[in-house]
Amino acid sequence: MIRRDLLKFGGGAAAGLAFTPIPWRLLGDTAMWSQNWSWMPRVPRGEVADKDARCTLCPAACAVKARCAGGVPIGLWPRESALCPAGFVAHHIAWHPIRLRTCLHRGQPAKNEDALRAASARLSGASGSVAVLDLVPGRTASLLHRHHLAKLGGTYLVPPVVEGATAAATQSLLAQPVALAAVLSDVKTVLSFSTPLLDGWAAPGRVARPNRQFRVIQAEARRSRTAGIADEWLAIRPGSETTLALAIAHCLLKQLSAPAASLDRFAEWTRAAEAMSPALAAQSTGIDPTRIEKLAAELRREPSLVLADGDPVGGPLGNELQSAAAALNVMLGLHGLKARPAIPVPKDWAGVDETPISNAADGSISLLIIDEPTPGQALPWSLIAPKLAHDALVVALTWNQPHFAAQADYLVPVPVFLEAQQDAPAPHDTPQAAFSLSPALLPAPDGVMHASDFVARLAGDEVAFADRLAERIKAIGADPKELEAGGQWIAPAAASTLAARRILPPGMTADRLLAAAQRPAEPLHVVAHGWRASATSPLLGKLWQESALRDAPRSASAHPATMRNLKVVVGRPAVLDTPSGRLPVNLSADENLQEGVLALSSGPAFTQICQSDSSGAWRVPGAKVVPA
Amino acid sequence: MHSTHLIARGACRAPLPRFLMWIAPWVALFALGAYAMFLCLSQGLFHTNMDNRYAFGLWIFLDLTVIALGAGAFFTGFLLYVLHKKELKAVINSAVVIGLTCYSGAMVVLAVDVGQPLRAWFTYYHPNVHSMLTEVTFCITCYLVVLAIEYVPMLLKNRRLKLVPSFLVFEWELHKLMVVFALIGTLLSFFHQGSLGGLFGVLRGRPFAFREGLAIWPSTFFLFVLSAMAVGPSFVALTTWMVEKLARRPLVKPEVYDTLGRISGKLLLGYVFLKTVDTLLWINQTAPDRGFAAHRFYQHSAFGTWILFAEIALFGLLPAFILFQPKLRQRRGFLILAAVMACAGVTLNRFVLTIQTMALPTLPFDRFLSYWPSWQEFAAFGAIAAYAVLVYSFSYRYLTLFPQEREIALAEERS
Amino acid sequence: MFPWVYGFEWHAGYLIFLGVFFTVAVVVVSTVMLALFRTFRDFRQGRAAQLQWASNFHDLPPQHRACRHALTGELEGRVCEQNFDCRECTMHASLLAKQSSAPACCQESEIFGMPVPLDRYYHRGHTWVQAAEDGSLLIGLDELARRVIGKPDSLTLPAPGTTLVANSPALSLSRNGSEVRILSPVDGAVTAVADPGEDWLLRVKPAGNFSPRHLLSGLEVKAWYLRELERLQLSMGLPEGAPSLADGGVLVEDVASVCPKSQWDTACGDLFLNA
Amino acid sequence: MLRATLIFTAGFLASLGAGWLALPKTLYRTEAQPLSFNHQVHTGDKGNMACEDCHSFRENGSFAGIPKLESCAGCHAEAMGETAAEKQFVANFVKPGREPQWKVYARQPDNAFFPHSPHVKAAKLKCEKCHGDHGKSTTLPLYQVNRISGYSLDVMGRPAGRWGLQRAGGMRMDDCVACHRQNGLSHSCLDCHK
Amino acid sequence: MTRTDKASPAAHYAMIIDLDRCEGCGDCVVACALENNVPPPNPKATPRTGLNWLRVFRLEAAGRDVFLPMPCMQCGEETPCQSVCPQKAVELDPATGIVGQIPERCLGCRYCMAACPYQARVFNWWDPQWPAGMEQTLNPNVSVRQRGTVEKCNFCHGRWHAAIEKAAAAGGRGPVAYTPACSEACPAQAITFGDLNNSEFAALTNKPESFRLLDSLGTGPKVFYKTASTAVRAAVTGAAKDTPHA
Repeated sequence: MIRRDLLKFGGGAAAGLAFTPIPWRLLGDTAMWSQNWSWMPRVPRGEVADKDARCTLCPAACAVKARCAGGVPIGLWPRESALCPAGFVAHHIAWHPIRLRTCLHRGQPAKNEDALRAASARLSGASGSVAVLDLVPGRTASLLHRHHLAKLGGTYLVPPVVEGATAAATQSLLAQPVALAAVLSDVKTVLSFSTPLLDGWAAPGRVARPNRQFRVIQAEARRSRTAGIADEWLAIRPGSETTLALAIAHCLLKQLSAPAASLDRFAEWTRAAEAMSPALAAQSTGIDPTRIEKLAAELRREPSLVLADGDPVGGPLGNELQSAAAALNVMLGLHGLKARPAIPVPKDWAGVDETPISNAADGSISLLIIDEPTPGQALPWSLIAPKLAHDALVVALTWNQPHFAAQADYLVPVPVFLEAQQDAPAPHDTPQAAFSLSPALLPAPDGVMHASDFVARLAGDEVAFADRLAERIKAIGADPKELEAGGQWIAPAAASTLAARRILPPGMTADRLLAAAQRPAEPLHVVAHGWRASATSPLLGKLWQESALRDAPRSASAHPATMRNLKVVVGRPAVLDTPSGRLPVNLSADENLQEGVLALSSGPAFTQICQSDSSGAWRVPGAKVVPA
Repeated sequence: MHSTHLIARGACRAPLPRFLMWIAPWVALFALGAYAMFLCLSQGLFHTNMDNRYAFGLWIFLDLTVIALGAGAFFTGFLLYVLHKKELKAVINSAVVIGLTCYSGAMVVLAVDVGQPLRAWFTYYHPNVHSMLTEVTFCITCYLVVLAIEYVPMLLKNRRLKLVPSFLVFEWELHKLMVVFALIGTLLSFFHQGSLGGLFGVLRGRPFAFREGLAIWPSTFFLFVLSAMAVGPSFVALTTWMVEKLARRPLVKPEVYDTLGRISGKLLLGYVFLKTVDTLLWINQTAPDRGFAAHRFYQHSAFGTWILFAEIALFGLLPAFILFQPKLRQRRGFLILAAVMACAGVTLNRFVLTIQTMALPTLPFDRFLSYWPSWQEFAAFGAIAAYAVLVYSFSYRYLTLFPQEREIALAEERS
Repeated sequence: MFPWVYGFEWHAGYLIFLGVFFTVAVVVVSTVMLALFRTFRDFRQGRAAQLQWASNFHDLPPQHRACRHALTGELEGRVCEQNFDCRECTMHASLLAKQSSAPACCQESEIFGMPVPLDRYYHRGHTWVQAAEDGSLLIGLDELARRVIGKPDSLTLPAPGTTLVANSPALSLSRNGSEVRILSPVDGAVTAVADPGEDWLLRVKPAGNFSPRHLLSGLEVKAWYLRELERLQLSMGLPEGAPSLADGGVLVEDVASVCPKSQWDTACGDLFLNA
Repeated sequence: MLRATLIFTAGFLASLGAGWLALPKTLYRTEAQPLSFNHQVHTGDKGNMACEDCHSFRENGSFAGIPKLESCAGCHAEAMGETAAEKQFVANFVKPGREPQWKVYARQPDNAFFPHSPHVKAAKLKCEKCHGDHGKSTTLPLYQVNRISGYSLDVMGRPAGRWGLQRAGGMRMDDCVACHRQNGLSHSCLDCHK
Repeated sequence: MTRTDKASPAAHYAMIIDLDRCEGCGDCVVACALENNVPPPNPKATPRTGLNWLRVFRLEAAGRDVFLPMPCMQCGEETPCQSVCPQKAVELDPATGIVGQIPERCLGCRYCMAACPYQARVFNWWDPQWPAGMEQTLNPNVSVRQRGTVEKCNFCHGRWHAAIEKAAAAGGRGPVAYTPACSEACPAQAITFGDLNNSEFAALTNKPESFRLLDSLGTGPKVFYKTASTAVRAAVTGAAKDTPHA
């Protein structure tokens, strides 16, 4: 009988329950709970205030308005001109998942002092010398590195110039030794050889449509973002940019007046140009001769500029092309190129001068210190490896953990953007040199050490970077208060007119130009392109992972015909197999590409597999695509 | 008191081991599906392959189909209690069990399909009366209660429960009032079957699915009700035939099949006619007025015009014709074939309205997208099918679903 | 949903929608409540047992619900609609009037070797009633029932003083695992219980004057017994070729021990009208 | 039959008791404030300060809410009165400069946007209208959080069975909507939700 | 809801997007995600399951790439999503004309996503997660949505709230002017935002070269597109049959 009683009691309780608030409160409160889960983040509650600041991730040094909540920056908004997508979310670097926060020795946690001790031990060692590879030259920290290296007797290495390569190449042709900047606002037409002019070059604000007063003719093998929105896209065969440049020079020679003839090495240049007639060039570039002649006439008719800068990930386009572009600029009257005055430096900071990494002697470096302060830099290890001695110690002063994790013995964390007062690298595309500071809005995590302090301590100099920065500001004569408030010191423009002394740099012969022009394209020509700022914040995944606006990293595309003879099925995972490494890619077909071209969108991964060829361009010889 | 005393006297059922053998695979499928549902509820709906374009996927399509097939419950009840078609007394219990399992299964899947099931009661507390989904939610839950109430008498007639006097008397009194529940069931089902169709007919933003109609109800509202009523009896006949095959003994008299077939045939013919009229109206007037030429809906390879022909002619007209002819209808093979085709026709109609609507682009620069459900989606619905079969198997074993079974057995014994 | 909830709109559509919902809810709930109320009322009025019997009777297959006049061939194939309660049956009343006098037949009769005394009335549930001199009634199991049940494992008799209702279970016995309930033929209160060995089981004081209108007597009993033997054979489902009673065998003394358990359970169910 | 109804009603009463008496007590978790603060002393005749002196508006119109430690430390660098609470405040918070982690009664959920300036500056509402007589309280009331939903009692839900115990004023959605309705102001979802 | 606020008349915010200026740089997409606390992509997210309140479509017209930013159109007439939401989680706000999506009321049935002709609604398929510490950089004026709810562009309604608070601080009332994140971020000023009630902004919308997408469906969208090139307009409105790729 008990069981039946229990059932009756239970029935009564259940009936009564409906008349109590228990079921209704449970319904209500569980629904409220579903909007208030403990693992959901809470929004900050402090005062929302804007603070004027400067973004110092790249030479453009855009003016930003840092919106802060309770003192923590929650967004960077444009103040004067526009920002690039990374500019909005640069404040996320401090919390980026790959951010390096503690010193690592071969993956094991260590202390900065251990790295210092190991480095100074290696310094006192006999063989080889110390070198600092500065991935972002032109900052105050760079000047300090060169100053300390003078004391240590080391060399200051800089990566090959990618953005601003044409300006650098033209610089060596000038009469007066002055830094050059390509200024787009002074030209009517820009012929760009595979340069991501409208896509990643510093501030989109300056090249966005309404401010753009110049026509863009993009000569590129791939229908890149710039090619898609340029006024005209010359779909040339891969690697045939130099041929086109020489063909244009050929036409210009016929229509050109005498003055350029007086430059030395002009004969060498004419010998190379004459050899490349438009008809001959048409076969290898795929552009019909009449278009080449019309193009040359267009360039000559109004002030125009020829650009051959590379892609931040794809690397420089080769010395021959850069010299050809520089020569064309000289023939066209150096329009759009301005002398850029240097930013004053304190007198007692004399230091060694910059040596491009390719010029360093092989096996000469026993202690290499790499300074990688901000995201967006990529350098193939194949450029560095031969320069190191067999037992070289590599210390990477970097903001992130994975890039040099495999190669560096020590990884030392450095303060990132907004964690310490830092200045922007020297601008490369504005006529006037400018100096600007990013404020310190965030507390730097402990265990973080400024890169220049590390090198200073090595050289026995105990002055902290902040004081050095103040010293420099005093030398420049700018008002520190105004700089902290997001102001910018601009050097007075140098009034000198430019005159070219020669048309080809020493050592650049006609045969090298013609050889580069006729170099047979590899069976599979890998054209890498990347997006310099993709590593700034995980939120940028909105552009390539959660939308098809930008190509996702490791996505490759080729012409359907190429896909067929690569015997690879679209959608099936595939691997880009190269002599120096394998890279998993996901393939897609794109009719706009030329045959035999594999357009690869990639971040730093490409730099692991590419090599620098004789002309300094980053190529992937002998690449094959195989199903995974 | 061992288990034979749960089975009604005179009903010979399989011995327990064989019954366990029969339910074992279904229990396994149920467990797998329950795990899939747990994954979706505890971690999130990324376990399905649905995305921002395919907001509705396999689950909504199968929900619509299962509820359309479950319409046998309300329509058989309506025919029996209101139109007094006495021979359907033989299948009413089976129809109610099918209806209950279909509806409760659909509700469970909807609870998993919804992103925040804890807030499901918001639709009651803050109803938006203009939305067809509010109407569906209200009516399906009410009708689920009515079905449960219709299931209670069967439960109370179980041999063990019958011994409790109050149960049997309550069952007797409730059975006398069953006509009230049949009427309410018909009212509720008319509205929610219709609103399930209205769900897609009102979508101004989806010209493929949008239909003009009567007052606030698009034409798909009435087409869905009619098709559900047409397919209900066929599905009841189909399930009864399957149970007879599994039980290897006749359970209902032949005229039951004939009645179900006849009614289903007549309604199916009416449905096909109205569906054709509606489609022509849609092709020539509704879609073009809204700036979408109807042929563009069928230019994508996956869903060509064959799907329209299959839905209306092959699976609509043909079964209607078979069920309409008494000669053909007598042949059990033809009747079952027609029933299967009718069910397939309604399933295809639901598929077209859910999946094809999602697949077609509305913006000129958007693309036709396809979608393939994940294993979790299949498993979750497998669990619902398994749940339905299990509930039906246990009901068939321990409750009397087919009152004529004993009578037929004795009659056969005599001959 | 309710006027005090944020977002309640006082528009026609809103009110109609909620109106329909609430009416449907009220109708469903009130119908269930009505059924519950009627159940309580039935219990209070004591009609529960009779309703239980009506519900069980409703579930019997038509073959087991043959009318008493169909047994004797007067009304061919008629199925009883009155739950075997001929007292209210109009058809029975009219047939009785036609039969002026019941022919008195011999006291003793024997069917297939089974003694069936005709001096008493028989209930379709195989119990017999005999009016004793002092006005009380004796109730016992008839011969067919005794043979089918044989020696029951347990027998539970109602204690003296419990009231019996016609056609509702009076006593129950169980044999090899399955339980059988014997229906009471009359209304009345149990006055005495027989000690074992007696051929009667209960002595009952009838409620009101006892009328045997719904019980079988005389010629009907013989026709009824023949039909019951045939029914027993059907529900036992003997395999085709086995010797059936029709070719002259005598029902074995204890059927339960012979026939397999499930068939015996079905047979008892049919015989004693336990749906 | 009687015995059955007796047991049934026993069950019925048991669940009623659980619902109306046990639930209100167990549903809310009470948390203590970091220290007991006496509003009466500050706003009464002793301190005669106005609400705005501590709970002030910033210049850009946003509301500063609970004052930070340094505005308290302005007067309380040293213990001014003799109450134990103030000594404890100065010793544990002012001296070490540790910010007290107040549990804010009026903390609206993240999805609700309540700007003070339209209500206080434009509509000229008194603080008591919503916060009740919190300004005259001598001790801080217990901070009650709903165990399931995690919202404070002052902001979400009326506790059944706690008549008389709940504080005056109204910072719940119903109170806001009622006030907006009385003053003919719009109260559509986006007005207050973010 | 009932429009009883006599004091501040309704605003009808609208947006004009100049297709000739947009070059697909993605500033607007990042700024929108930053302003509205949209979580960074889940490792398994794809363009079809991603959370983007504003998507930029890429088309080809006359051989050149054309980019089309697609926020929510804030449909004014017969708002498709509002009429289908079973529990009124979607509401055309009478004060601003913005179609509000209240995540606390949304139970994730996704019927509004099926109803929207512009597919401008996205669903939280995953639990939103931020790298450790990054939740300090969330925008206080916007709440974080839970997994299982739908979300959409609401013309940066958090900024409308901030503008209302600032106006009230100065004692003002009435419709406020503010700029949504995408309009502020665009390097080419391709996105102009304004109130249809003030005449010169409204005049911009009825210029011949400005048009609306799918206005044959009669949902009254409030985002106007503008282009001088007939080829671009044909590609966008589907007159010409280009091969679209999303």
